[in-house]
Amino acid sequence: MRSARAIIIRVGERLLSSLPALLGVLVVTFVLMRVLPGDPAVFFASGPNAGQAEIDNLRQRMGLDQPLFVQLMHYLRDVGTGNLGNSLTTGQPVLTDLRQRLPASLELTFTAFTLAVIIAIPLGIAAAMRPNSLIDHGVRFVCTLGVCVPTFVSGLILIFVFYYILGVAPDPTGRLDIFVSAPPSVTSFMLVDFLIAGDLEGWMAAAKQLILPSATMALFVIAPLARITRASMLGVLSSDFVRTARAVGLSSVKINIVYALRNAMLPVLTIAGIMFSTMLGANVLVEKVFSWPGVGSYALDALLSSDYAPVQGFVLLMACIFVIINLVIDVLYGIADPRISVA
Amino acid sequence: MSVITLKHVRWVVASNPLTLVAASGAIIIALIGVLAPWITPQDPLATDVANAMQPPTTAHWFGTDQLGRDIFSRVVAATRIDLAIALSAVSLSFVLGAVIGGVCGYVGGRLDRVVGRVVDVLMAFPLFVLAMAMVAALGNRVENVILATAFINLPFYIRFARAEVNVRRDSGWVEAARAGGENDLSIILFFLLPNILPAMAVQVSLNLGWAILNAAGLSFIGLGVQAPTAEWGIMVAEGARFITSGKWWLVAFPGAALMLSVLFFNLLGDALRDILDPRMRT
Amino acid sequence: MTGALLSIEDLHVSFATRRNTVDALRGVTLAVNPGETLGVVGESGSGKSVTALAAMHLLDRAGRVSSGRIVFQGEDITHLSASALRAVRGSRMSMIFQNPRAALNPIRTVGLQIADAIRAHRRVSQAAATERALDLLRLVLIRDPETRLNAYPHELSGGMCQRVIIAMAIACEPDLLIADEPTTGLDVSTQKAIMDLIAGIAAERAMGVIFITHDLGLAAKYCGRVVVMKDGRVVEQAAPNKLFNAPRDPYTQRLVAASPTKVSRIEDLVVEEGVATLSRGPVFEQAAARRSAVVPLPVGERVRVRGLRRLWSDGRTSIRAAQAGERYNTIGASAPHPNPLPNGERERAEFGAISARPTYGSSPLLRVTGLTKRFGASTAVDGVSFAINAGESVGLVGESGSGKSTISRIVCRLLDQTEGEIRFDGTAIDAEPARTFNRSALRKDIQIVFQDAHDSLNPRFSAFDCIAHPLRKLMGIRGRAVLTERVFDCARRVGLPLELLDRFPHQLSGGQKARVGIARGIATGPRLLVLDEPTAALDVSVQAVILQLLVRLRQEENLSYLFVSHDLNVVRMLCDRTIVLRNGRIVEQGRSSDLFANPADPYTRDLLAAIPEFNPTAAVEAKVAEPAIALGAKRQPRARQVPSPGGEG
Amino acid sequence: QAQTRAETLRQLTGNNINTLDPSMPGATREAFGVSTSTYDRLVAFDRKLENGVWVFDRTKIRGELAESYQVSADGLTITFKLRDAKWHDGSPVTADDVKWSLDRAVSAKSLSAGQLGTGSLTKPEQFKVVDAKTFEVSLPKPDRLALANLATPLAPIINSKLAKKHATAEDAWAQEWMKTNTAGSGAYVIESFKPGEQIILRRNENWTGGREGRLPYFKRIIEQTIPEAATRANLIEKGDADIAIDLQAGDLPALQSRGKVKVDSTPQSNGFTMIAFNTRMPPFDNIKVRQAVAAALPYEAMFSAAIFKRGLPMFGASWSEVPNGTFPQPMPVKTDLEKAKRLLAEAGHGNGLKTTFTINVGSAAITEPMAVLMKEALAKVGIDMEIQKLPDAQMSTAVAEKKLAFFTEGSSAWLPTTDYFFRTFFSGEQRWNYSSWNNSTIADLTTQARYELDPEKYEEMSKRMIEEYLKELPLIMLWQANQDAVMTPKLDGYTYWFHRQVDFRDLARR
Ligand SMILES: Nc1ncnc2c1ncn2[C@@H]1O[C@H](COP(=O)(O)OP(=O)(O)OP(=O)(O)O)[C@@H](O)[C@H]1O
Ligand SMILES: Nc1ncnc2c1ncn2[C@@H]1O[C@H](COP(=O)(O)OP(=O)(O)OP(=O)(O)O)[C@@H](O)[C@H]1O
Ligand SMILES: [Mg+2]
Ligand SMILES: [Mg+2]
Repeated sequence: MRSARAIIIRVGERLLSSLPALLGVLVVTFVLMRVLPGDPAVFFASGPNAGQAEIDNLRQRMGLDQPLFVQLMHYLRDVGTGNLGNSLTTGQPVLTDLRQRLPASLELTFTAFTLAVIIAIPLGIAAAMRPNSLIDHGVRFVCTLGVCVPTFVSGLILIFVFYYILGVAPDPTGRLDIFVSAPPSVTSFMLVDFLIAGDLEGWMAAAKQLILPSATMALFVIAPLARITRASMLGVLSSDFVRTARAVGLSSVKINIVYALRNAMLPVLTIAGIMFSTMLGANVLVEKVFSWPGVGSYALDALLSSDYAPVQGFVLLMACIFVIINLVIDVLYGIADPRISVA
Repeated sequence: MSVITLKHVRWVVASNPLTLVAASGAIIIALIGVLAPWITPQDPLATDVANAMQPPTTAHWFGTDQLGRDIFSRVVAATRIDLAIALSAVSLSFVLGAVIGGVCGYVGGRLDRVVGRVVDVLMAFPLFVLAMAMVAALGNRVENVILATAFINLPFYIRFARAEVNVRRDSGWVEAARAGGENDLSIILFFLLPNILPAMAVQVSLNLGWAILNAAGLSFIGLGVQAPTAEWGIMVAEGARFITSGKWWLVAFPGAALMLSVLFFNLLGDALRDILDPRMRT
Repeated sequence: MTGALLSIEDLHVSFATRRNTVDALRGVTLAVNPGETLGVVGESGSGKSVTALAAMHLLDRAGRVSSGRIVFQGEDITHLSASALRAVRGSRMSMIFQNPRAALNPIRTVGLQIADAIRAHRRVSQAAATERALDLLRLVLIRDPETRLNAYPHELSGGMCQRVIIAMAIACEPDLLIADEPTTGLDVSTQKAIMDLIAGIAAERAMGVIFITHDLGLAAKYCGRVVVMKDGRVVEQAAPNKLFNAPRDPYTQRLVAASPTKVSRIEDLVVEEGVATLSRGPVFEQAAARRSAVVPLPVGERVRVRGLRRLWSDGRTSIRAAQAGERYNTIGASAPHPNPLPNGERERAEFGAISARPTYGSSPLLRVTGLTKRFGASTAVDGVSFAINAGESVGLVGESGSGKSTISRIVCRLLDQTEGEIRFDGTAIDAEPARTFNRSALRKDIQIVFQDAHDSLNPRFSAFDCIAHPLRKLMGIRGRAVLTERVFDCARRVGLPLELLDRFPHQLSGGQKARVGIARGIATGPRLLVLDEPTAALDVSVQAVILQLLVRLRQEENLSYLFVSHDLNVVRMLCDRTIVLRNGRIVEQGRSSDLFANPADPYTRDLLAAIPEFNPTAAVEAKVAEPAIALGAKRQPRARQVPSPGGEG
Repeated sequence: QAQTRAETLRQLTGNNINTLDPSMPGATREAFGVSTSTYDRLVAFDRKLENGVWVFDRTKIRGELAESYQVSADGLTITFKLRDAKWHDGSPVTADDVKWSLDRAVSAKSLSAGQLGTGSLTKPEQFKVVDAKTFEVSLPKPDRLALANLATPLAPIINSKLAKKHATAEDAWAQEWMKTNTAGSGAYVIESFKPGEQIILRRNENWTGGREGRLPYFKRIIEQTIPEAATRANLIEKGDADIAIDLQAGDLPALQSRGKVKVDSTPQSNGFTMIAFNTRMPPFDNIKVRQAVAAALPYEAMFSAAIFKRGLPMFGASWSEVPNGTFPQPMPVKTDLEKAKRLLAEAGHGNGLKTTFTINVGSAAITEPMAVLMKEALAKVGIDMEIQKLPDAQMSTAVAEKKLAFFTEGSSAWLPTTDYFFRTFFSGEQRWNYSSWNNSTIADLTTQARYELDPEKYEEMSKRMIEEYLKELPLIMLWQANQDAVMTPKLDGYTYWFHRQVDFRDLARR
């Protein structure tokens, strides 16, 4: 079997080879942010009666008075030493902000993703089992409906219906009901922390908060996931080895689950990985609508106020996650598919 | 794959009732888009503050908005601009992506590696944030919304075209074209690209809906098309603010228009896939 | 056929496709007795696989048994329930397929897959099943079975995969084994090993076998009785010796004739019916005539032909229908080669003349000196030198990967050589890099026909466009009328029915596509035509027609050929001289007749020996003489296996 | 839990609280709001009832950390007597702390220096410790805003011993530390602070700075950031939250009509929404063009469509002589298209002109409808107006750099005196001079009025400033929008403060 060492070497190689891309992301974001016509110093010096002196002072403190290239070099040096600068919007180091907010985003995305997978894969399989049947068309139609509504609309409608009218959902104001005390932070994932603390009531409260936003996000990815599943399953079901399995008389459960499904999941795995990182980067609007204290809404606020550091930090973070997810998928794929040579 | 007989199209349509719905829906939307100026009952821009926020009546089928403008007229008028945004954004990324990807896939080597790296960089970006930043940097005009939408789509098209061209690059008919006296450029433009067109057409159709949604998302953040242009995304984003006050018609009608068009484009993409490639249906 | 293990009675199977319904089987009747090995042969698309799959109830979702019966061990299994079927499949009747690698689950170890097959029918523990799987691997003679048990399919060679599949198929000791082209895609020696294995196991267990192939040699060697299929029907069945020595059905005759043997000549390959291929007369008759053409379209295609004909008669086709319609008659009337497929004494004489022709001219048309091509570190072609004279046909043979295609692409200026000199008609064409050779005046003088006819045609070009392309591009012909004239002319010369010109590649059969490729190759009137395995992807019968076409063209156009193939029989028949290539080096070259008669190099001798040869009489003799195969066969099944239909048993 | 809920106030806001130090450059208004409760200042404004709603009273200043204060007759010295107060850490508040705090305010690079400067508080030398409980501020001139400035959130009194512990060589005033920590004596103590999410405050049980020394009602305050206005409205209406002051004007009629909430509305008497011209940029350097635009604007329609008439119009007055010296006050501008056309023709733009009108993303809910109506109205007199919407940061940059020709903004003055308004908004090069209007008359008048102690002369000067403003019309005042505080019906004591934030100390639940 593949040795752990080979996997580690492969992981290392992949990480190394993604460094140029990360550097590219850094530089591009940096330049892009400077191209934005807004001047953060002006924006943030706009307290009552702030004058040119305040602006200049702020500009100097932010190093904005230096030539662009020098700024970039300083920035790269800072990033190299783990300093992502300070956010003017929150007044905190970006790294701290991101560290605090990333778990919220991850938890939300993860829940949404799990939800989507749980729904989409059985639907996709059902559709593939009877191609061109009513089920197939129905699945396709229903899934497609989900992609048609902008997330901010579906989010607001869900809030309106489930919170305001029906009153079954908790107030859409973040990760935890404000009157429920948060669990001692171990992993920063509410659901996990509550479990560790053994507080089931708290767990329920956190889970309830998650339902609406994650459903909003999930709606958007169910369709592509179901599609891929269906296509991949169809392909596998008509493949030679499934025919062989049939020819030797394996039971349909064995054929469909052990033979077809496992193979069909391989391409789904790849797509799902890409989808996860896209979701993480694209849940800006959902976070906004649900007041979710995640990195997306953080970046959005920063972007609109030309607050460079948080945006740069956010993009870098997303790029890193993108790399990591790809890597994880890669490794998973390598484990799931013996044809991929690990070395 | 290349010739689509009428009969085949009919078969596809018959085998999947949704296709017919999607096709006719898309045609109707396109027609509305083309005919918009002639079928709006009222000037979509004319305000009438005295009659603001009226629920649907016979005079205003879809009610009026905050400025007393006729929502029906605005929804109709918006069809054109939204189609224009979607079509031009997608065709821009399609054309650029196909050419860049095509050249890279064909030439390979260092160029391919460099472009591949750049595409990697782009893919690693949180794309919606990138679009926001672009519109913020360039100003929120229709052109820039289009540009941003096209840009964040570009890496996917490049990859797609690259991969498609790459698998065909060594095929016999490309060699045959060279033996027949074609040079590299004309092989890319007149042989390879036309061949990957059907596969990309499906992508295009699916992307049309996505482009509309993207524009709507930008509008929600305030970075969409500028006022007073009637555009579904803006109307939905503005209307969404009034859901709580019970002014449902502000969001419902433009929302429905947006949703239906995205739905039709998506279903149409599926249909195209069926028509263009009977074997591979995803 | 009472007491038959499996009997199929008047079976009709149809497929609902996107366009229409395809009748794949139109009344197949056959039976296999317990312990008997039944061979099924026939051209591609004749319904061999569909018959087997129907028996196993493994047809595609689109396929349907519309009438007929399938009786297995006395039980009608035509409409068996899914669960009952599962009990039959694997335990009483099993099947193995072509392309063994794809037939195994790529992400499951072979041991587990065999164990799965066992546990599907036997209530045994996983450990016991694994134990049994190991036994089976030993039985199918896999070396080092303990390790292989945990191997994934991709870690095994094709032959080993096929052995694993056989192990799975016989895991529950079925009474019938259906083998659908189990050796296609495997090399010659593996092919023999696998076939011997199947035969041995069948003999040992008195298992009935249906063996599907289109290699008559194999069928003759391993089968007690052979069924010939065509167009979804069984046209003839008999013991192999009888069948191949005295075929009754015209199709069988043609099949037998088209299979090259060590001694056959091109003109021997095809019998009468081939003549009808050529386009002549009015459109409708022509389409009707196609039904009996040498290259029969698969059933599905035929329906399309009808559709097209309707289009034609509607006058709706884009190919200038009216214009073309007229032309048919004139062509028919004034065609320079009204009967281009040779079948008379005249041709035979001419062929003789060709092979007897001495070396032409003093300065060769093409001279290649010290040609070397490296891909990175590996050397694909290593210092190859040869020459081709005007009008001469030179064969290039060698095993797969020996550099044949590389040489032909370099000669054609589609690829740059690393070293070496290439002179064409005295001009050093190696000076012009391949990338810009399209501008060279000599471009139109060197043309190529590719190995895979389908792959070599632009899917978006109609046959007409494919042929017209070099004319437009290299000859600068722009005028519609002139172009059409020239394209029609080319099509006519390769015997391509003109109404097919409007079709796109996917609407053409393999043979037709090959002709389009050749028509394109000769369109510019080249002096040297490189043919890179032009018949590799084709049926024997189609191959025969194409080979004859090549002979005729060469004669008419005074073409020089560089003919690449790994089928030595073909090269022997077609080429004046032969070059034997191995690992990019020439091991031997010389006049074909001499080389094949007295191969000097041991490698050439090996190549010649490995030819999967078909010699009806010899085959039957060999089979009879063959001793019982290993595996400690205790019974003497062979004697029973041949139902001795008055043969020379 | 029910118990705590009853004693907890939950406020919702759309914005971030980004610092605990109100003087930090970039501090948000919400941060000022929080700091009012965590820090005490020497003095505080009083409040009064106006139309049933409490409103701050600029004219009455009472002691906060000071027990009493004394202004010398010449107006040059202010002496403060400190209360017996304790810092949050329990140590006593001394005059040394006050000096350190005010020294910090005028010396450190922060927002405070600029603000206090408007009250002639500029140098540490002005601050003197008399004894442990007595403190003196001296002024170069009798500035009418000196005391008032000490009542703003930018003059917090800081526990200097605690702060100095966190000062460093580069950061002598502990600015870094104070962003996320407090060193105050205010009514509330920070329990937890998550910037951009929420802040939780706990009542300081030792606090004595309130009116009549009373403790605030609420034991706990939660201020949460909820970006979606609709969600904020939902929460209040459902009773899940207690108060929000930044809902959309458009939602209010519906909210009020359903009757589940109480709405306290007050015009922002120290603020205004206006349309600014860049008086140095063509075509608006021409007074006639500005007047033409003023005559073309659809005031009524804008007022009702943009803010649903929730505010005090600053247009449509009919006086010809300035009636009084308050500013802003309704101006005699009205829609008169004929006049507009005539003026345009006189200005040489008879065949129309093109211009771009800029609004920002953050205020688009209000300004976009306004802009659309303006576009339509201006088109009628031949002005082709394009609407440009900029992200807030870009807008402020462009405004500060004076690159915008024609735009809308809202602003407010903390210390609303007429001279302060004119000084801030109509002079110099600072960004608040939206129309880049420099007028020597105004410059003279503001310098004089600042130190003018005679109310009548001051009133006279104010009228002259307003006259000058009306003549040149550098910008068009539109209205003072309402501050609509939406709260659960049981909530009492809400006060409109000059900094436009909720002061938690005022509130109680019935
Ligand atoms: N799934 C299918 N759908 C439609 N037509 C089919 C399908 N499978 C087979 N056919 C048609 O049935 C006919 C018989 O096919 P079959 O595969 O049995 O041929 P074959 O004799 O096995 O050929 P080969 O030697 O190439 O394997 C062909 O015309 C083929 O086109
Ligand atoms: N583009 C290429 N890059 C690297 N190696 C190549 C390339 N083309 C061919 N080769 C290698 O060169 C050798 C000769 O290949 P070539 O295709 O000429 O063989 P061939 O004799 O035509 O084989 P076949 O009978 O399978 O067609 C092979 O080892 C092949 O792997
Ligand atoms: Mg077959
Ligand atoms: Mg080859």
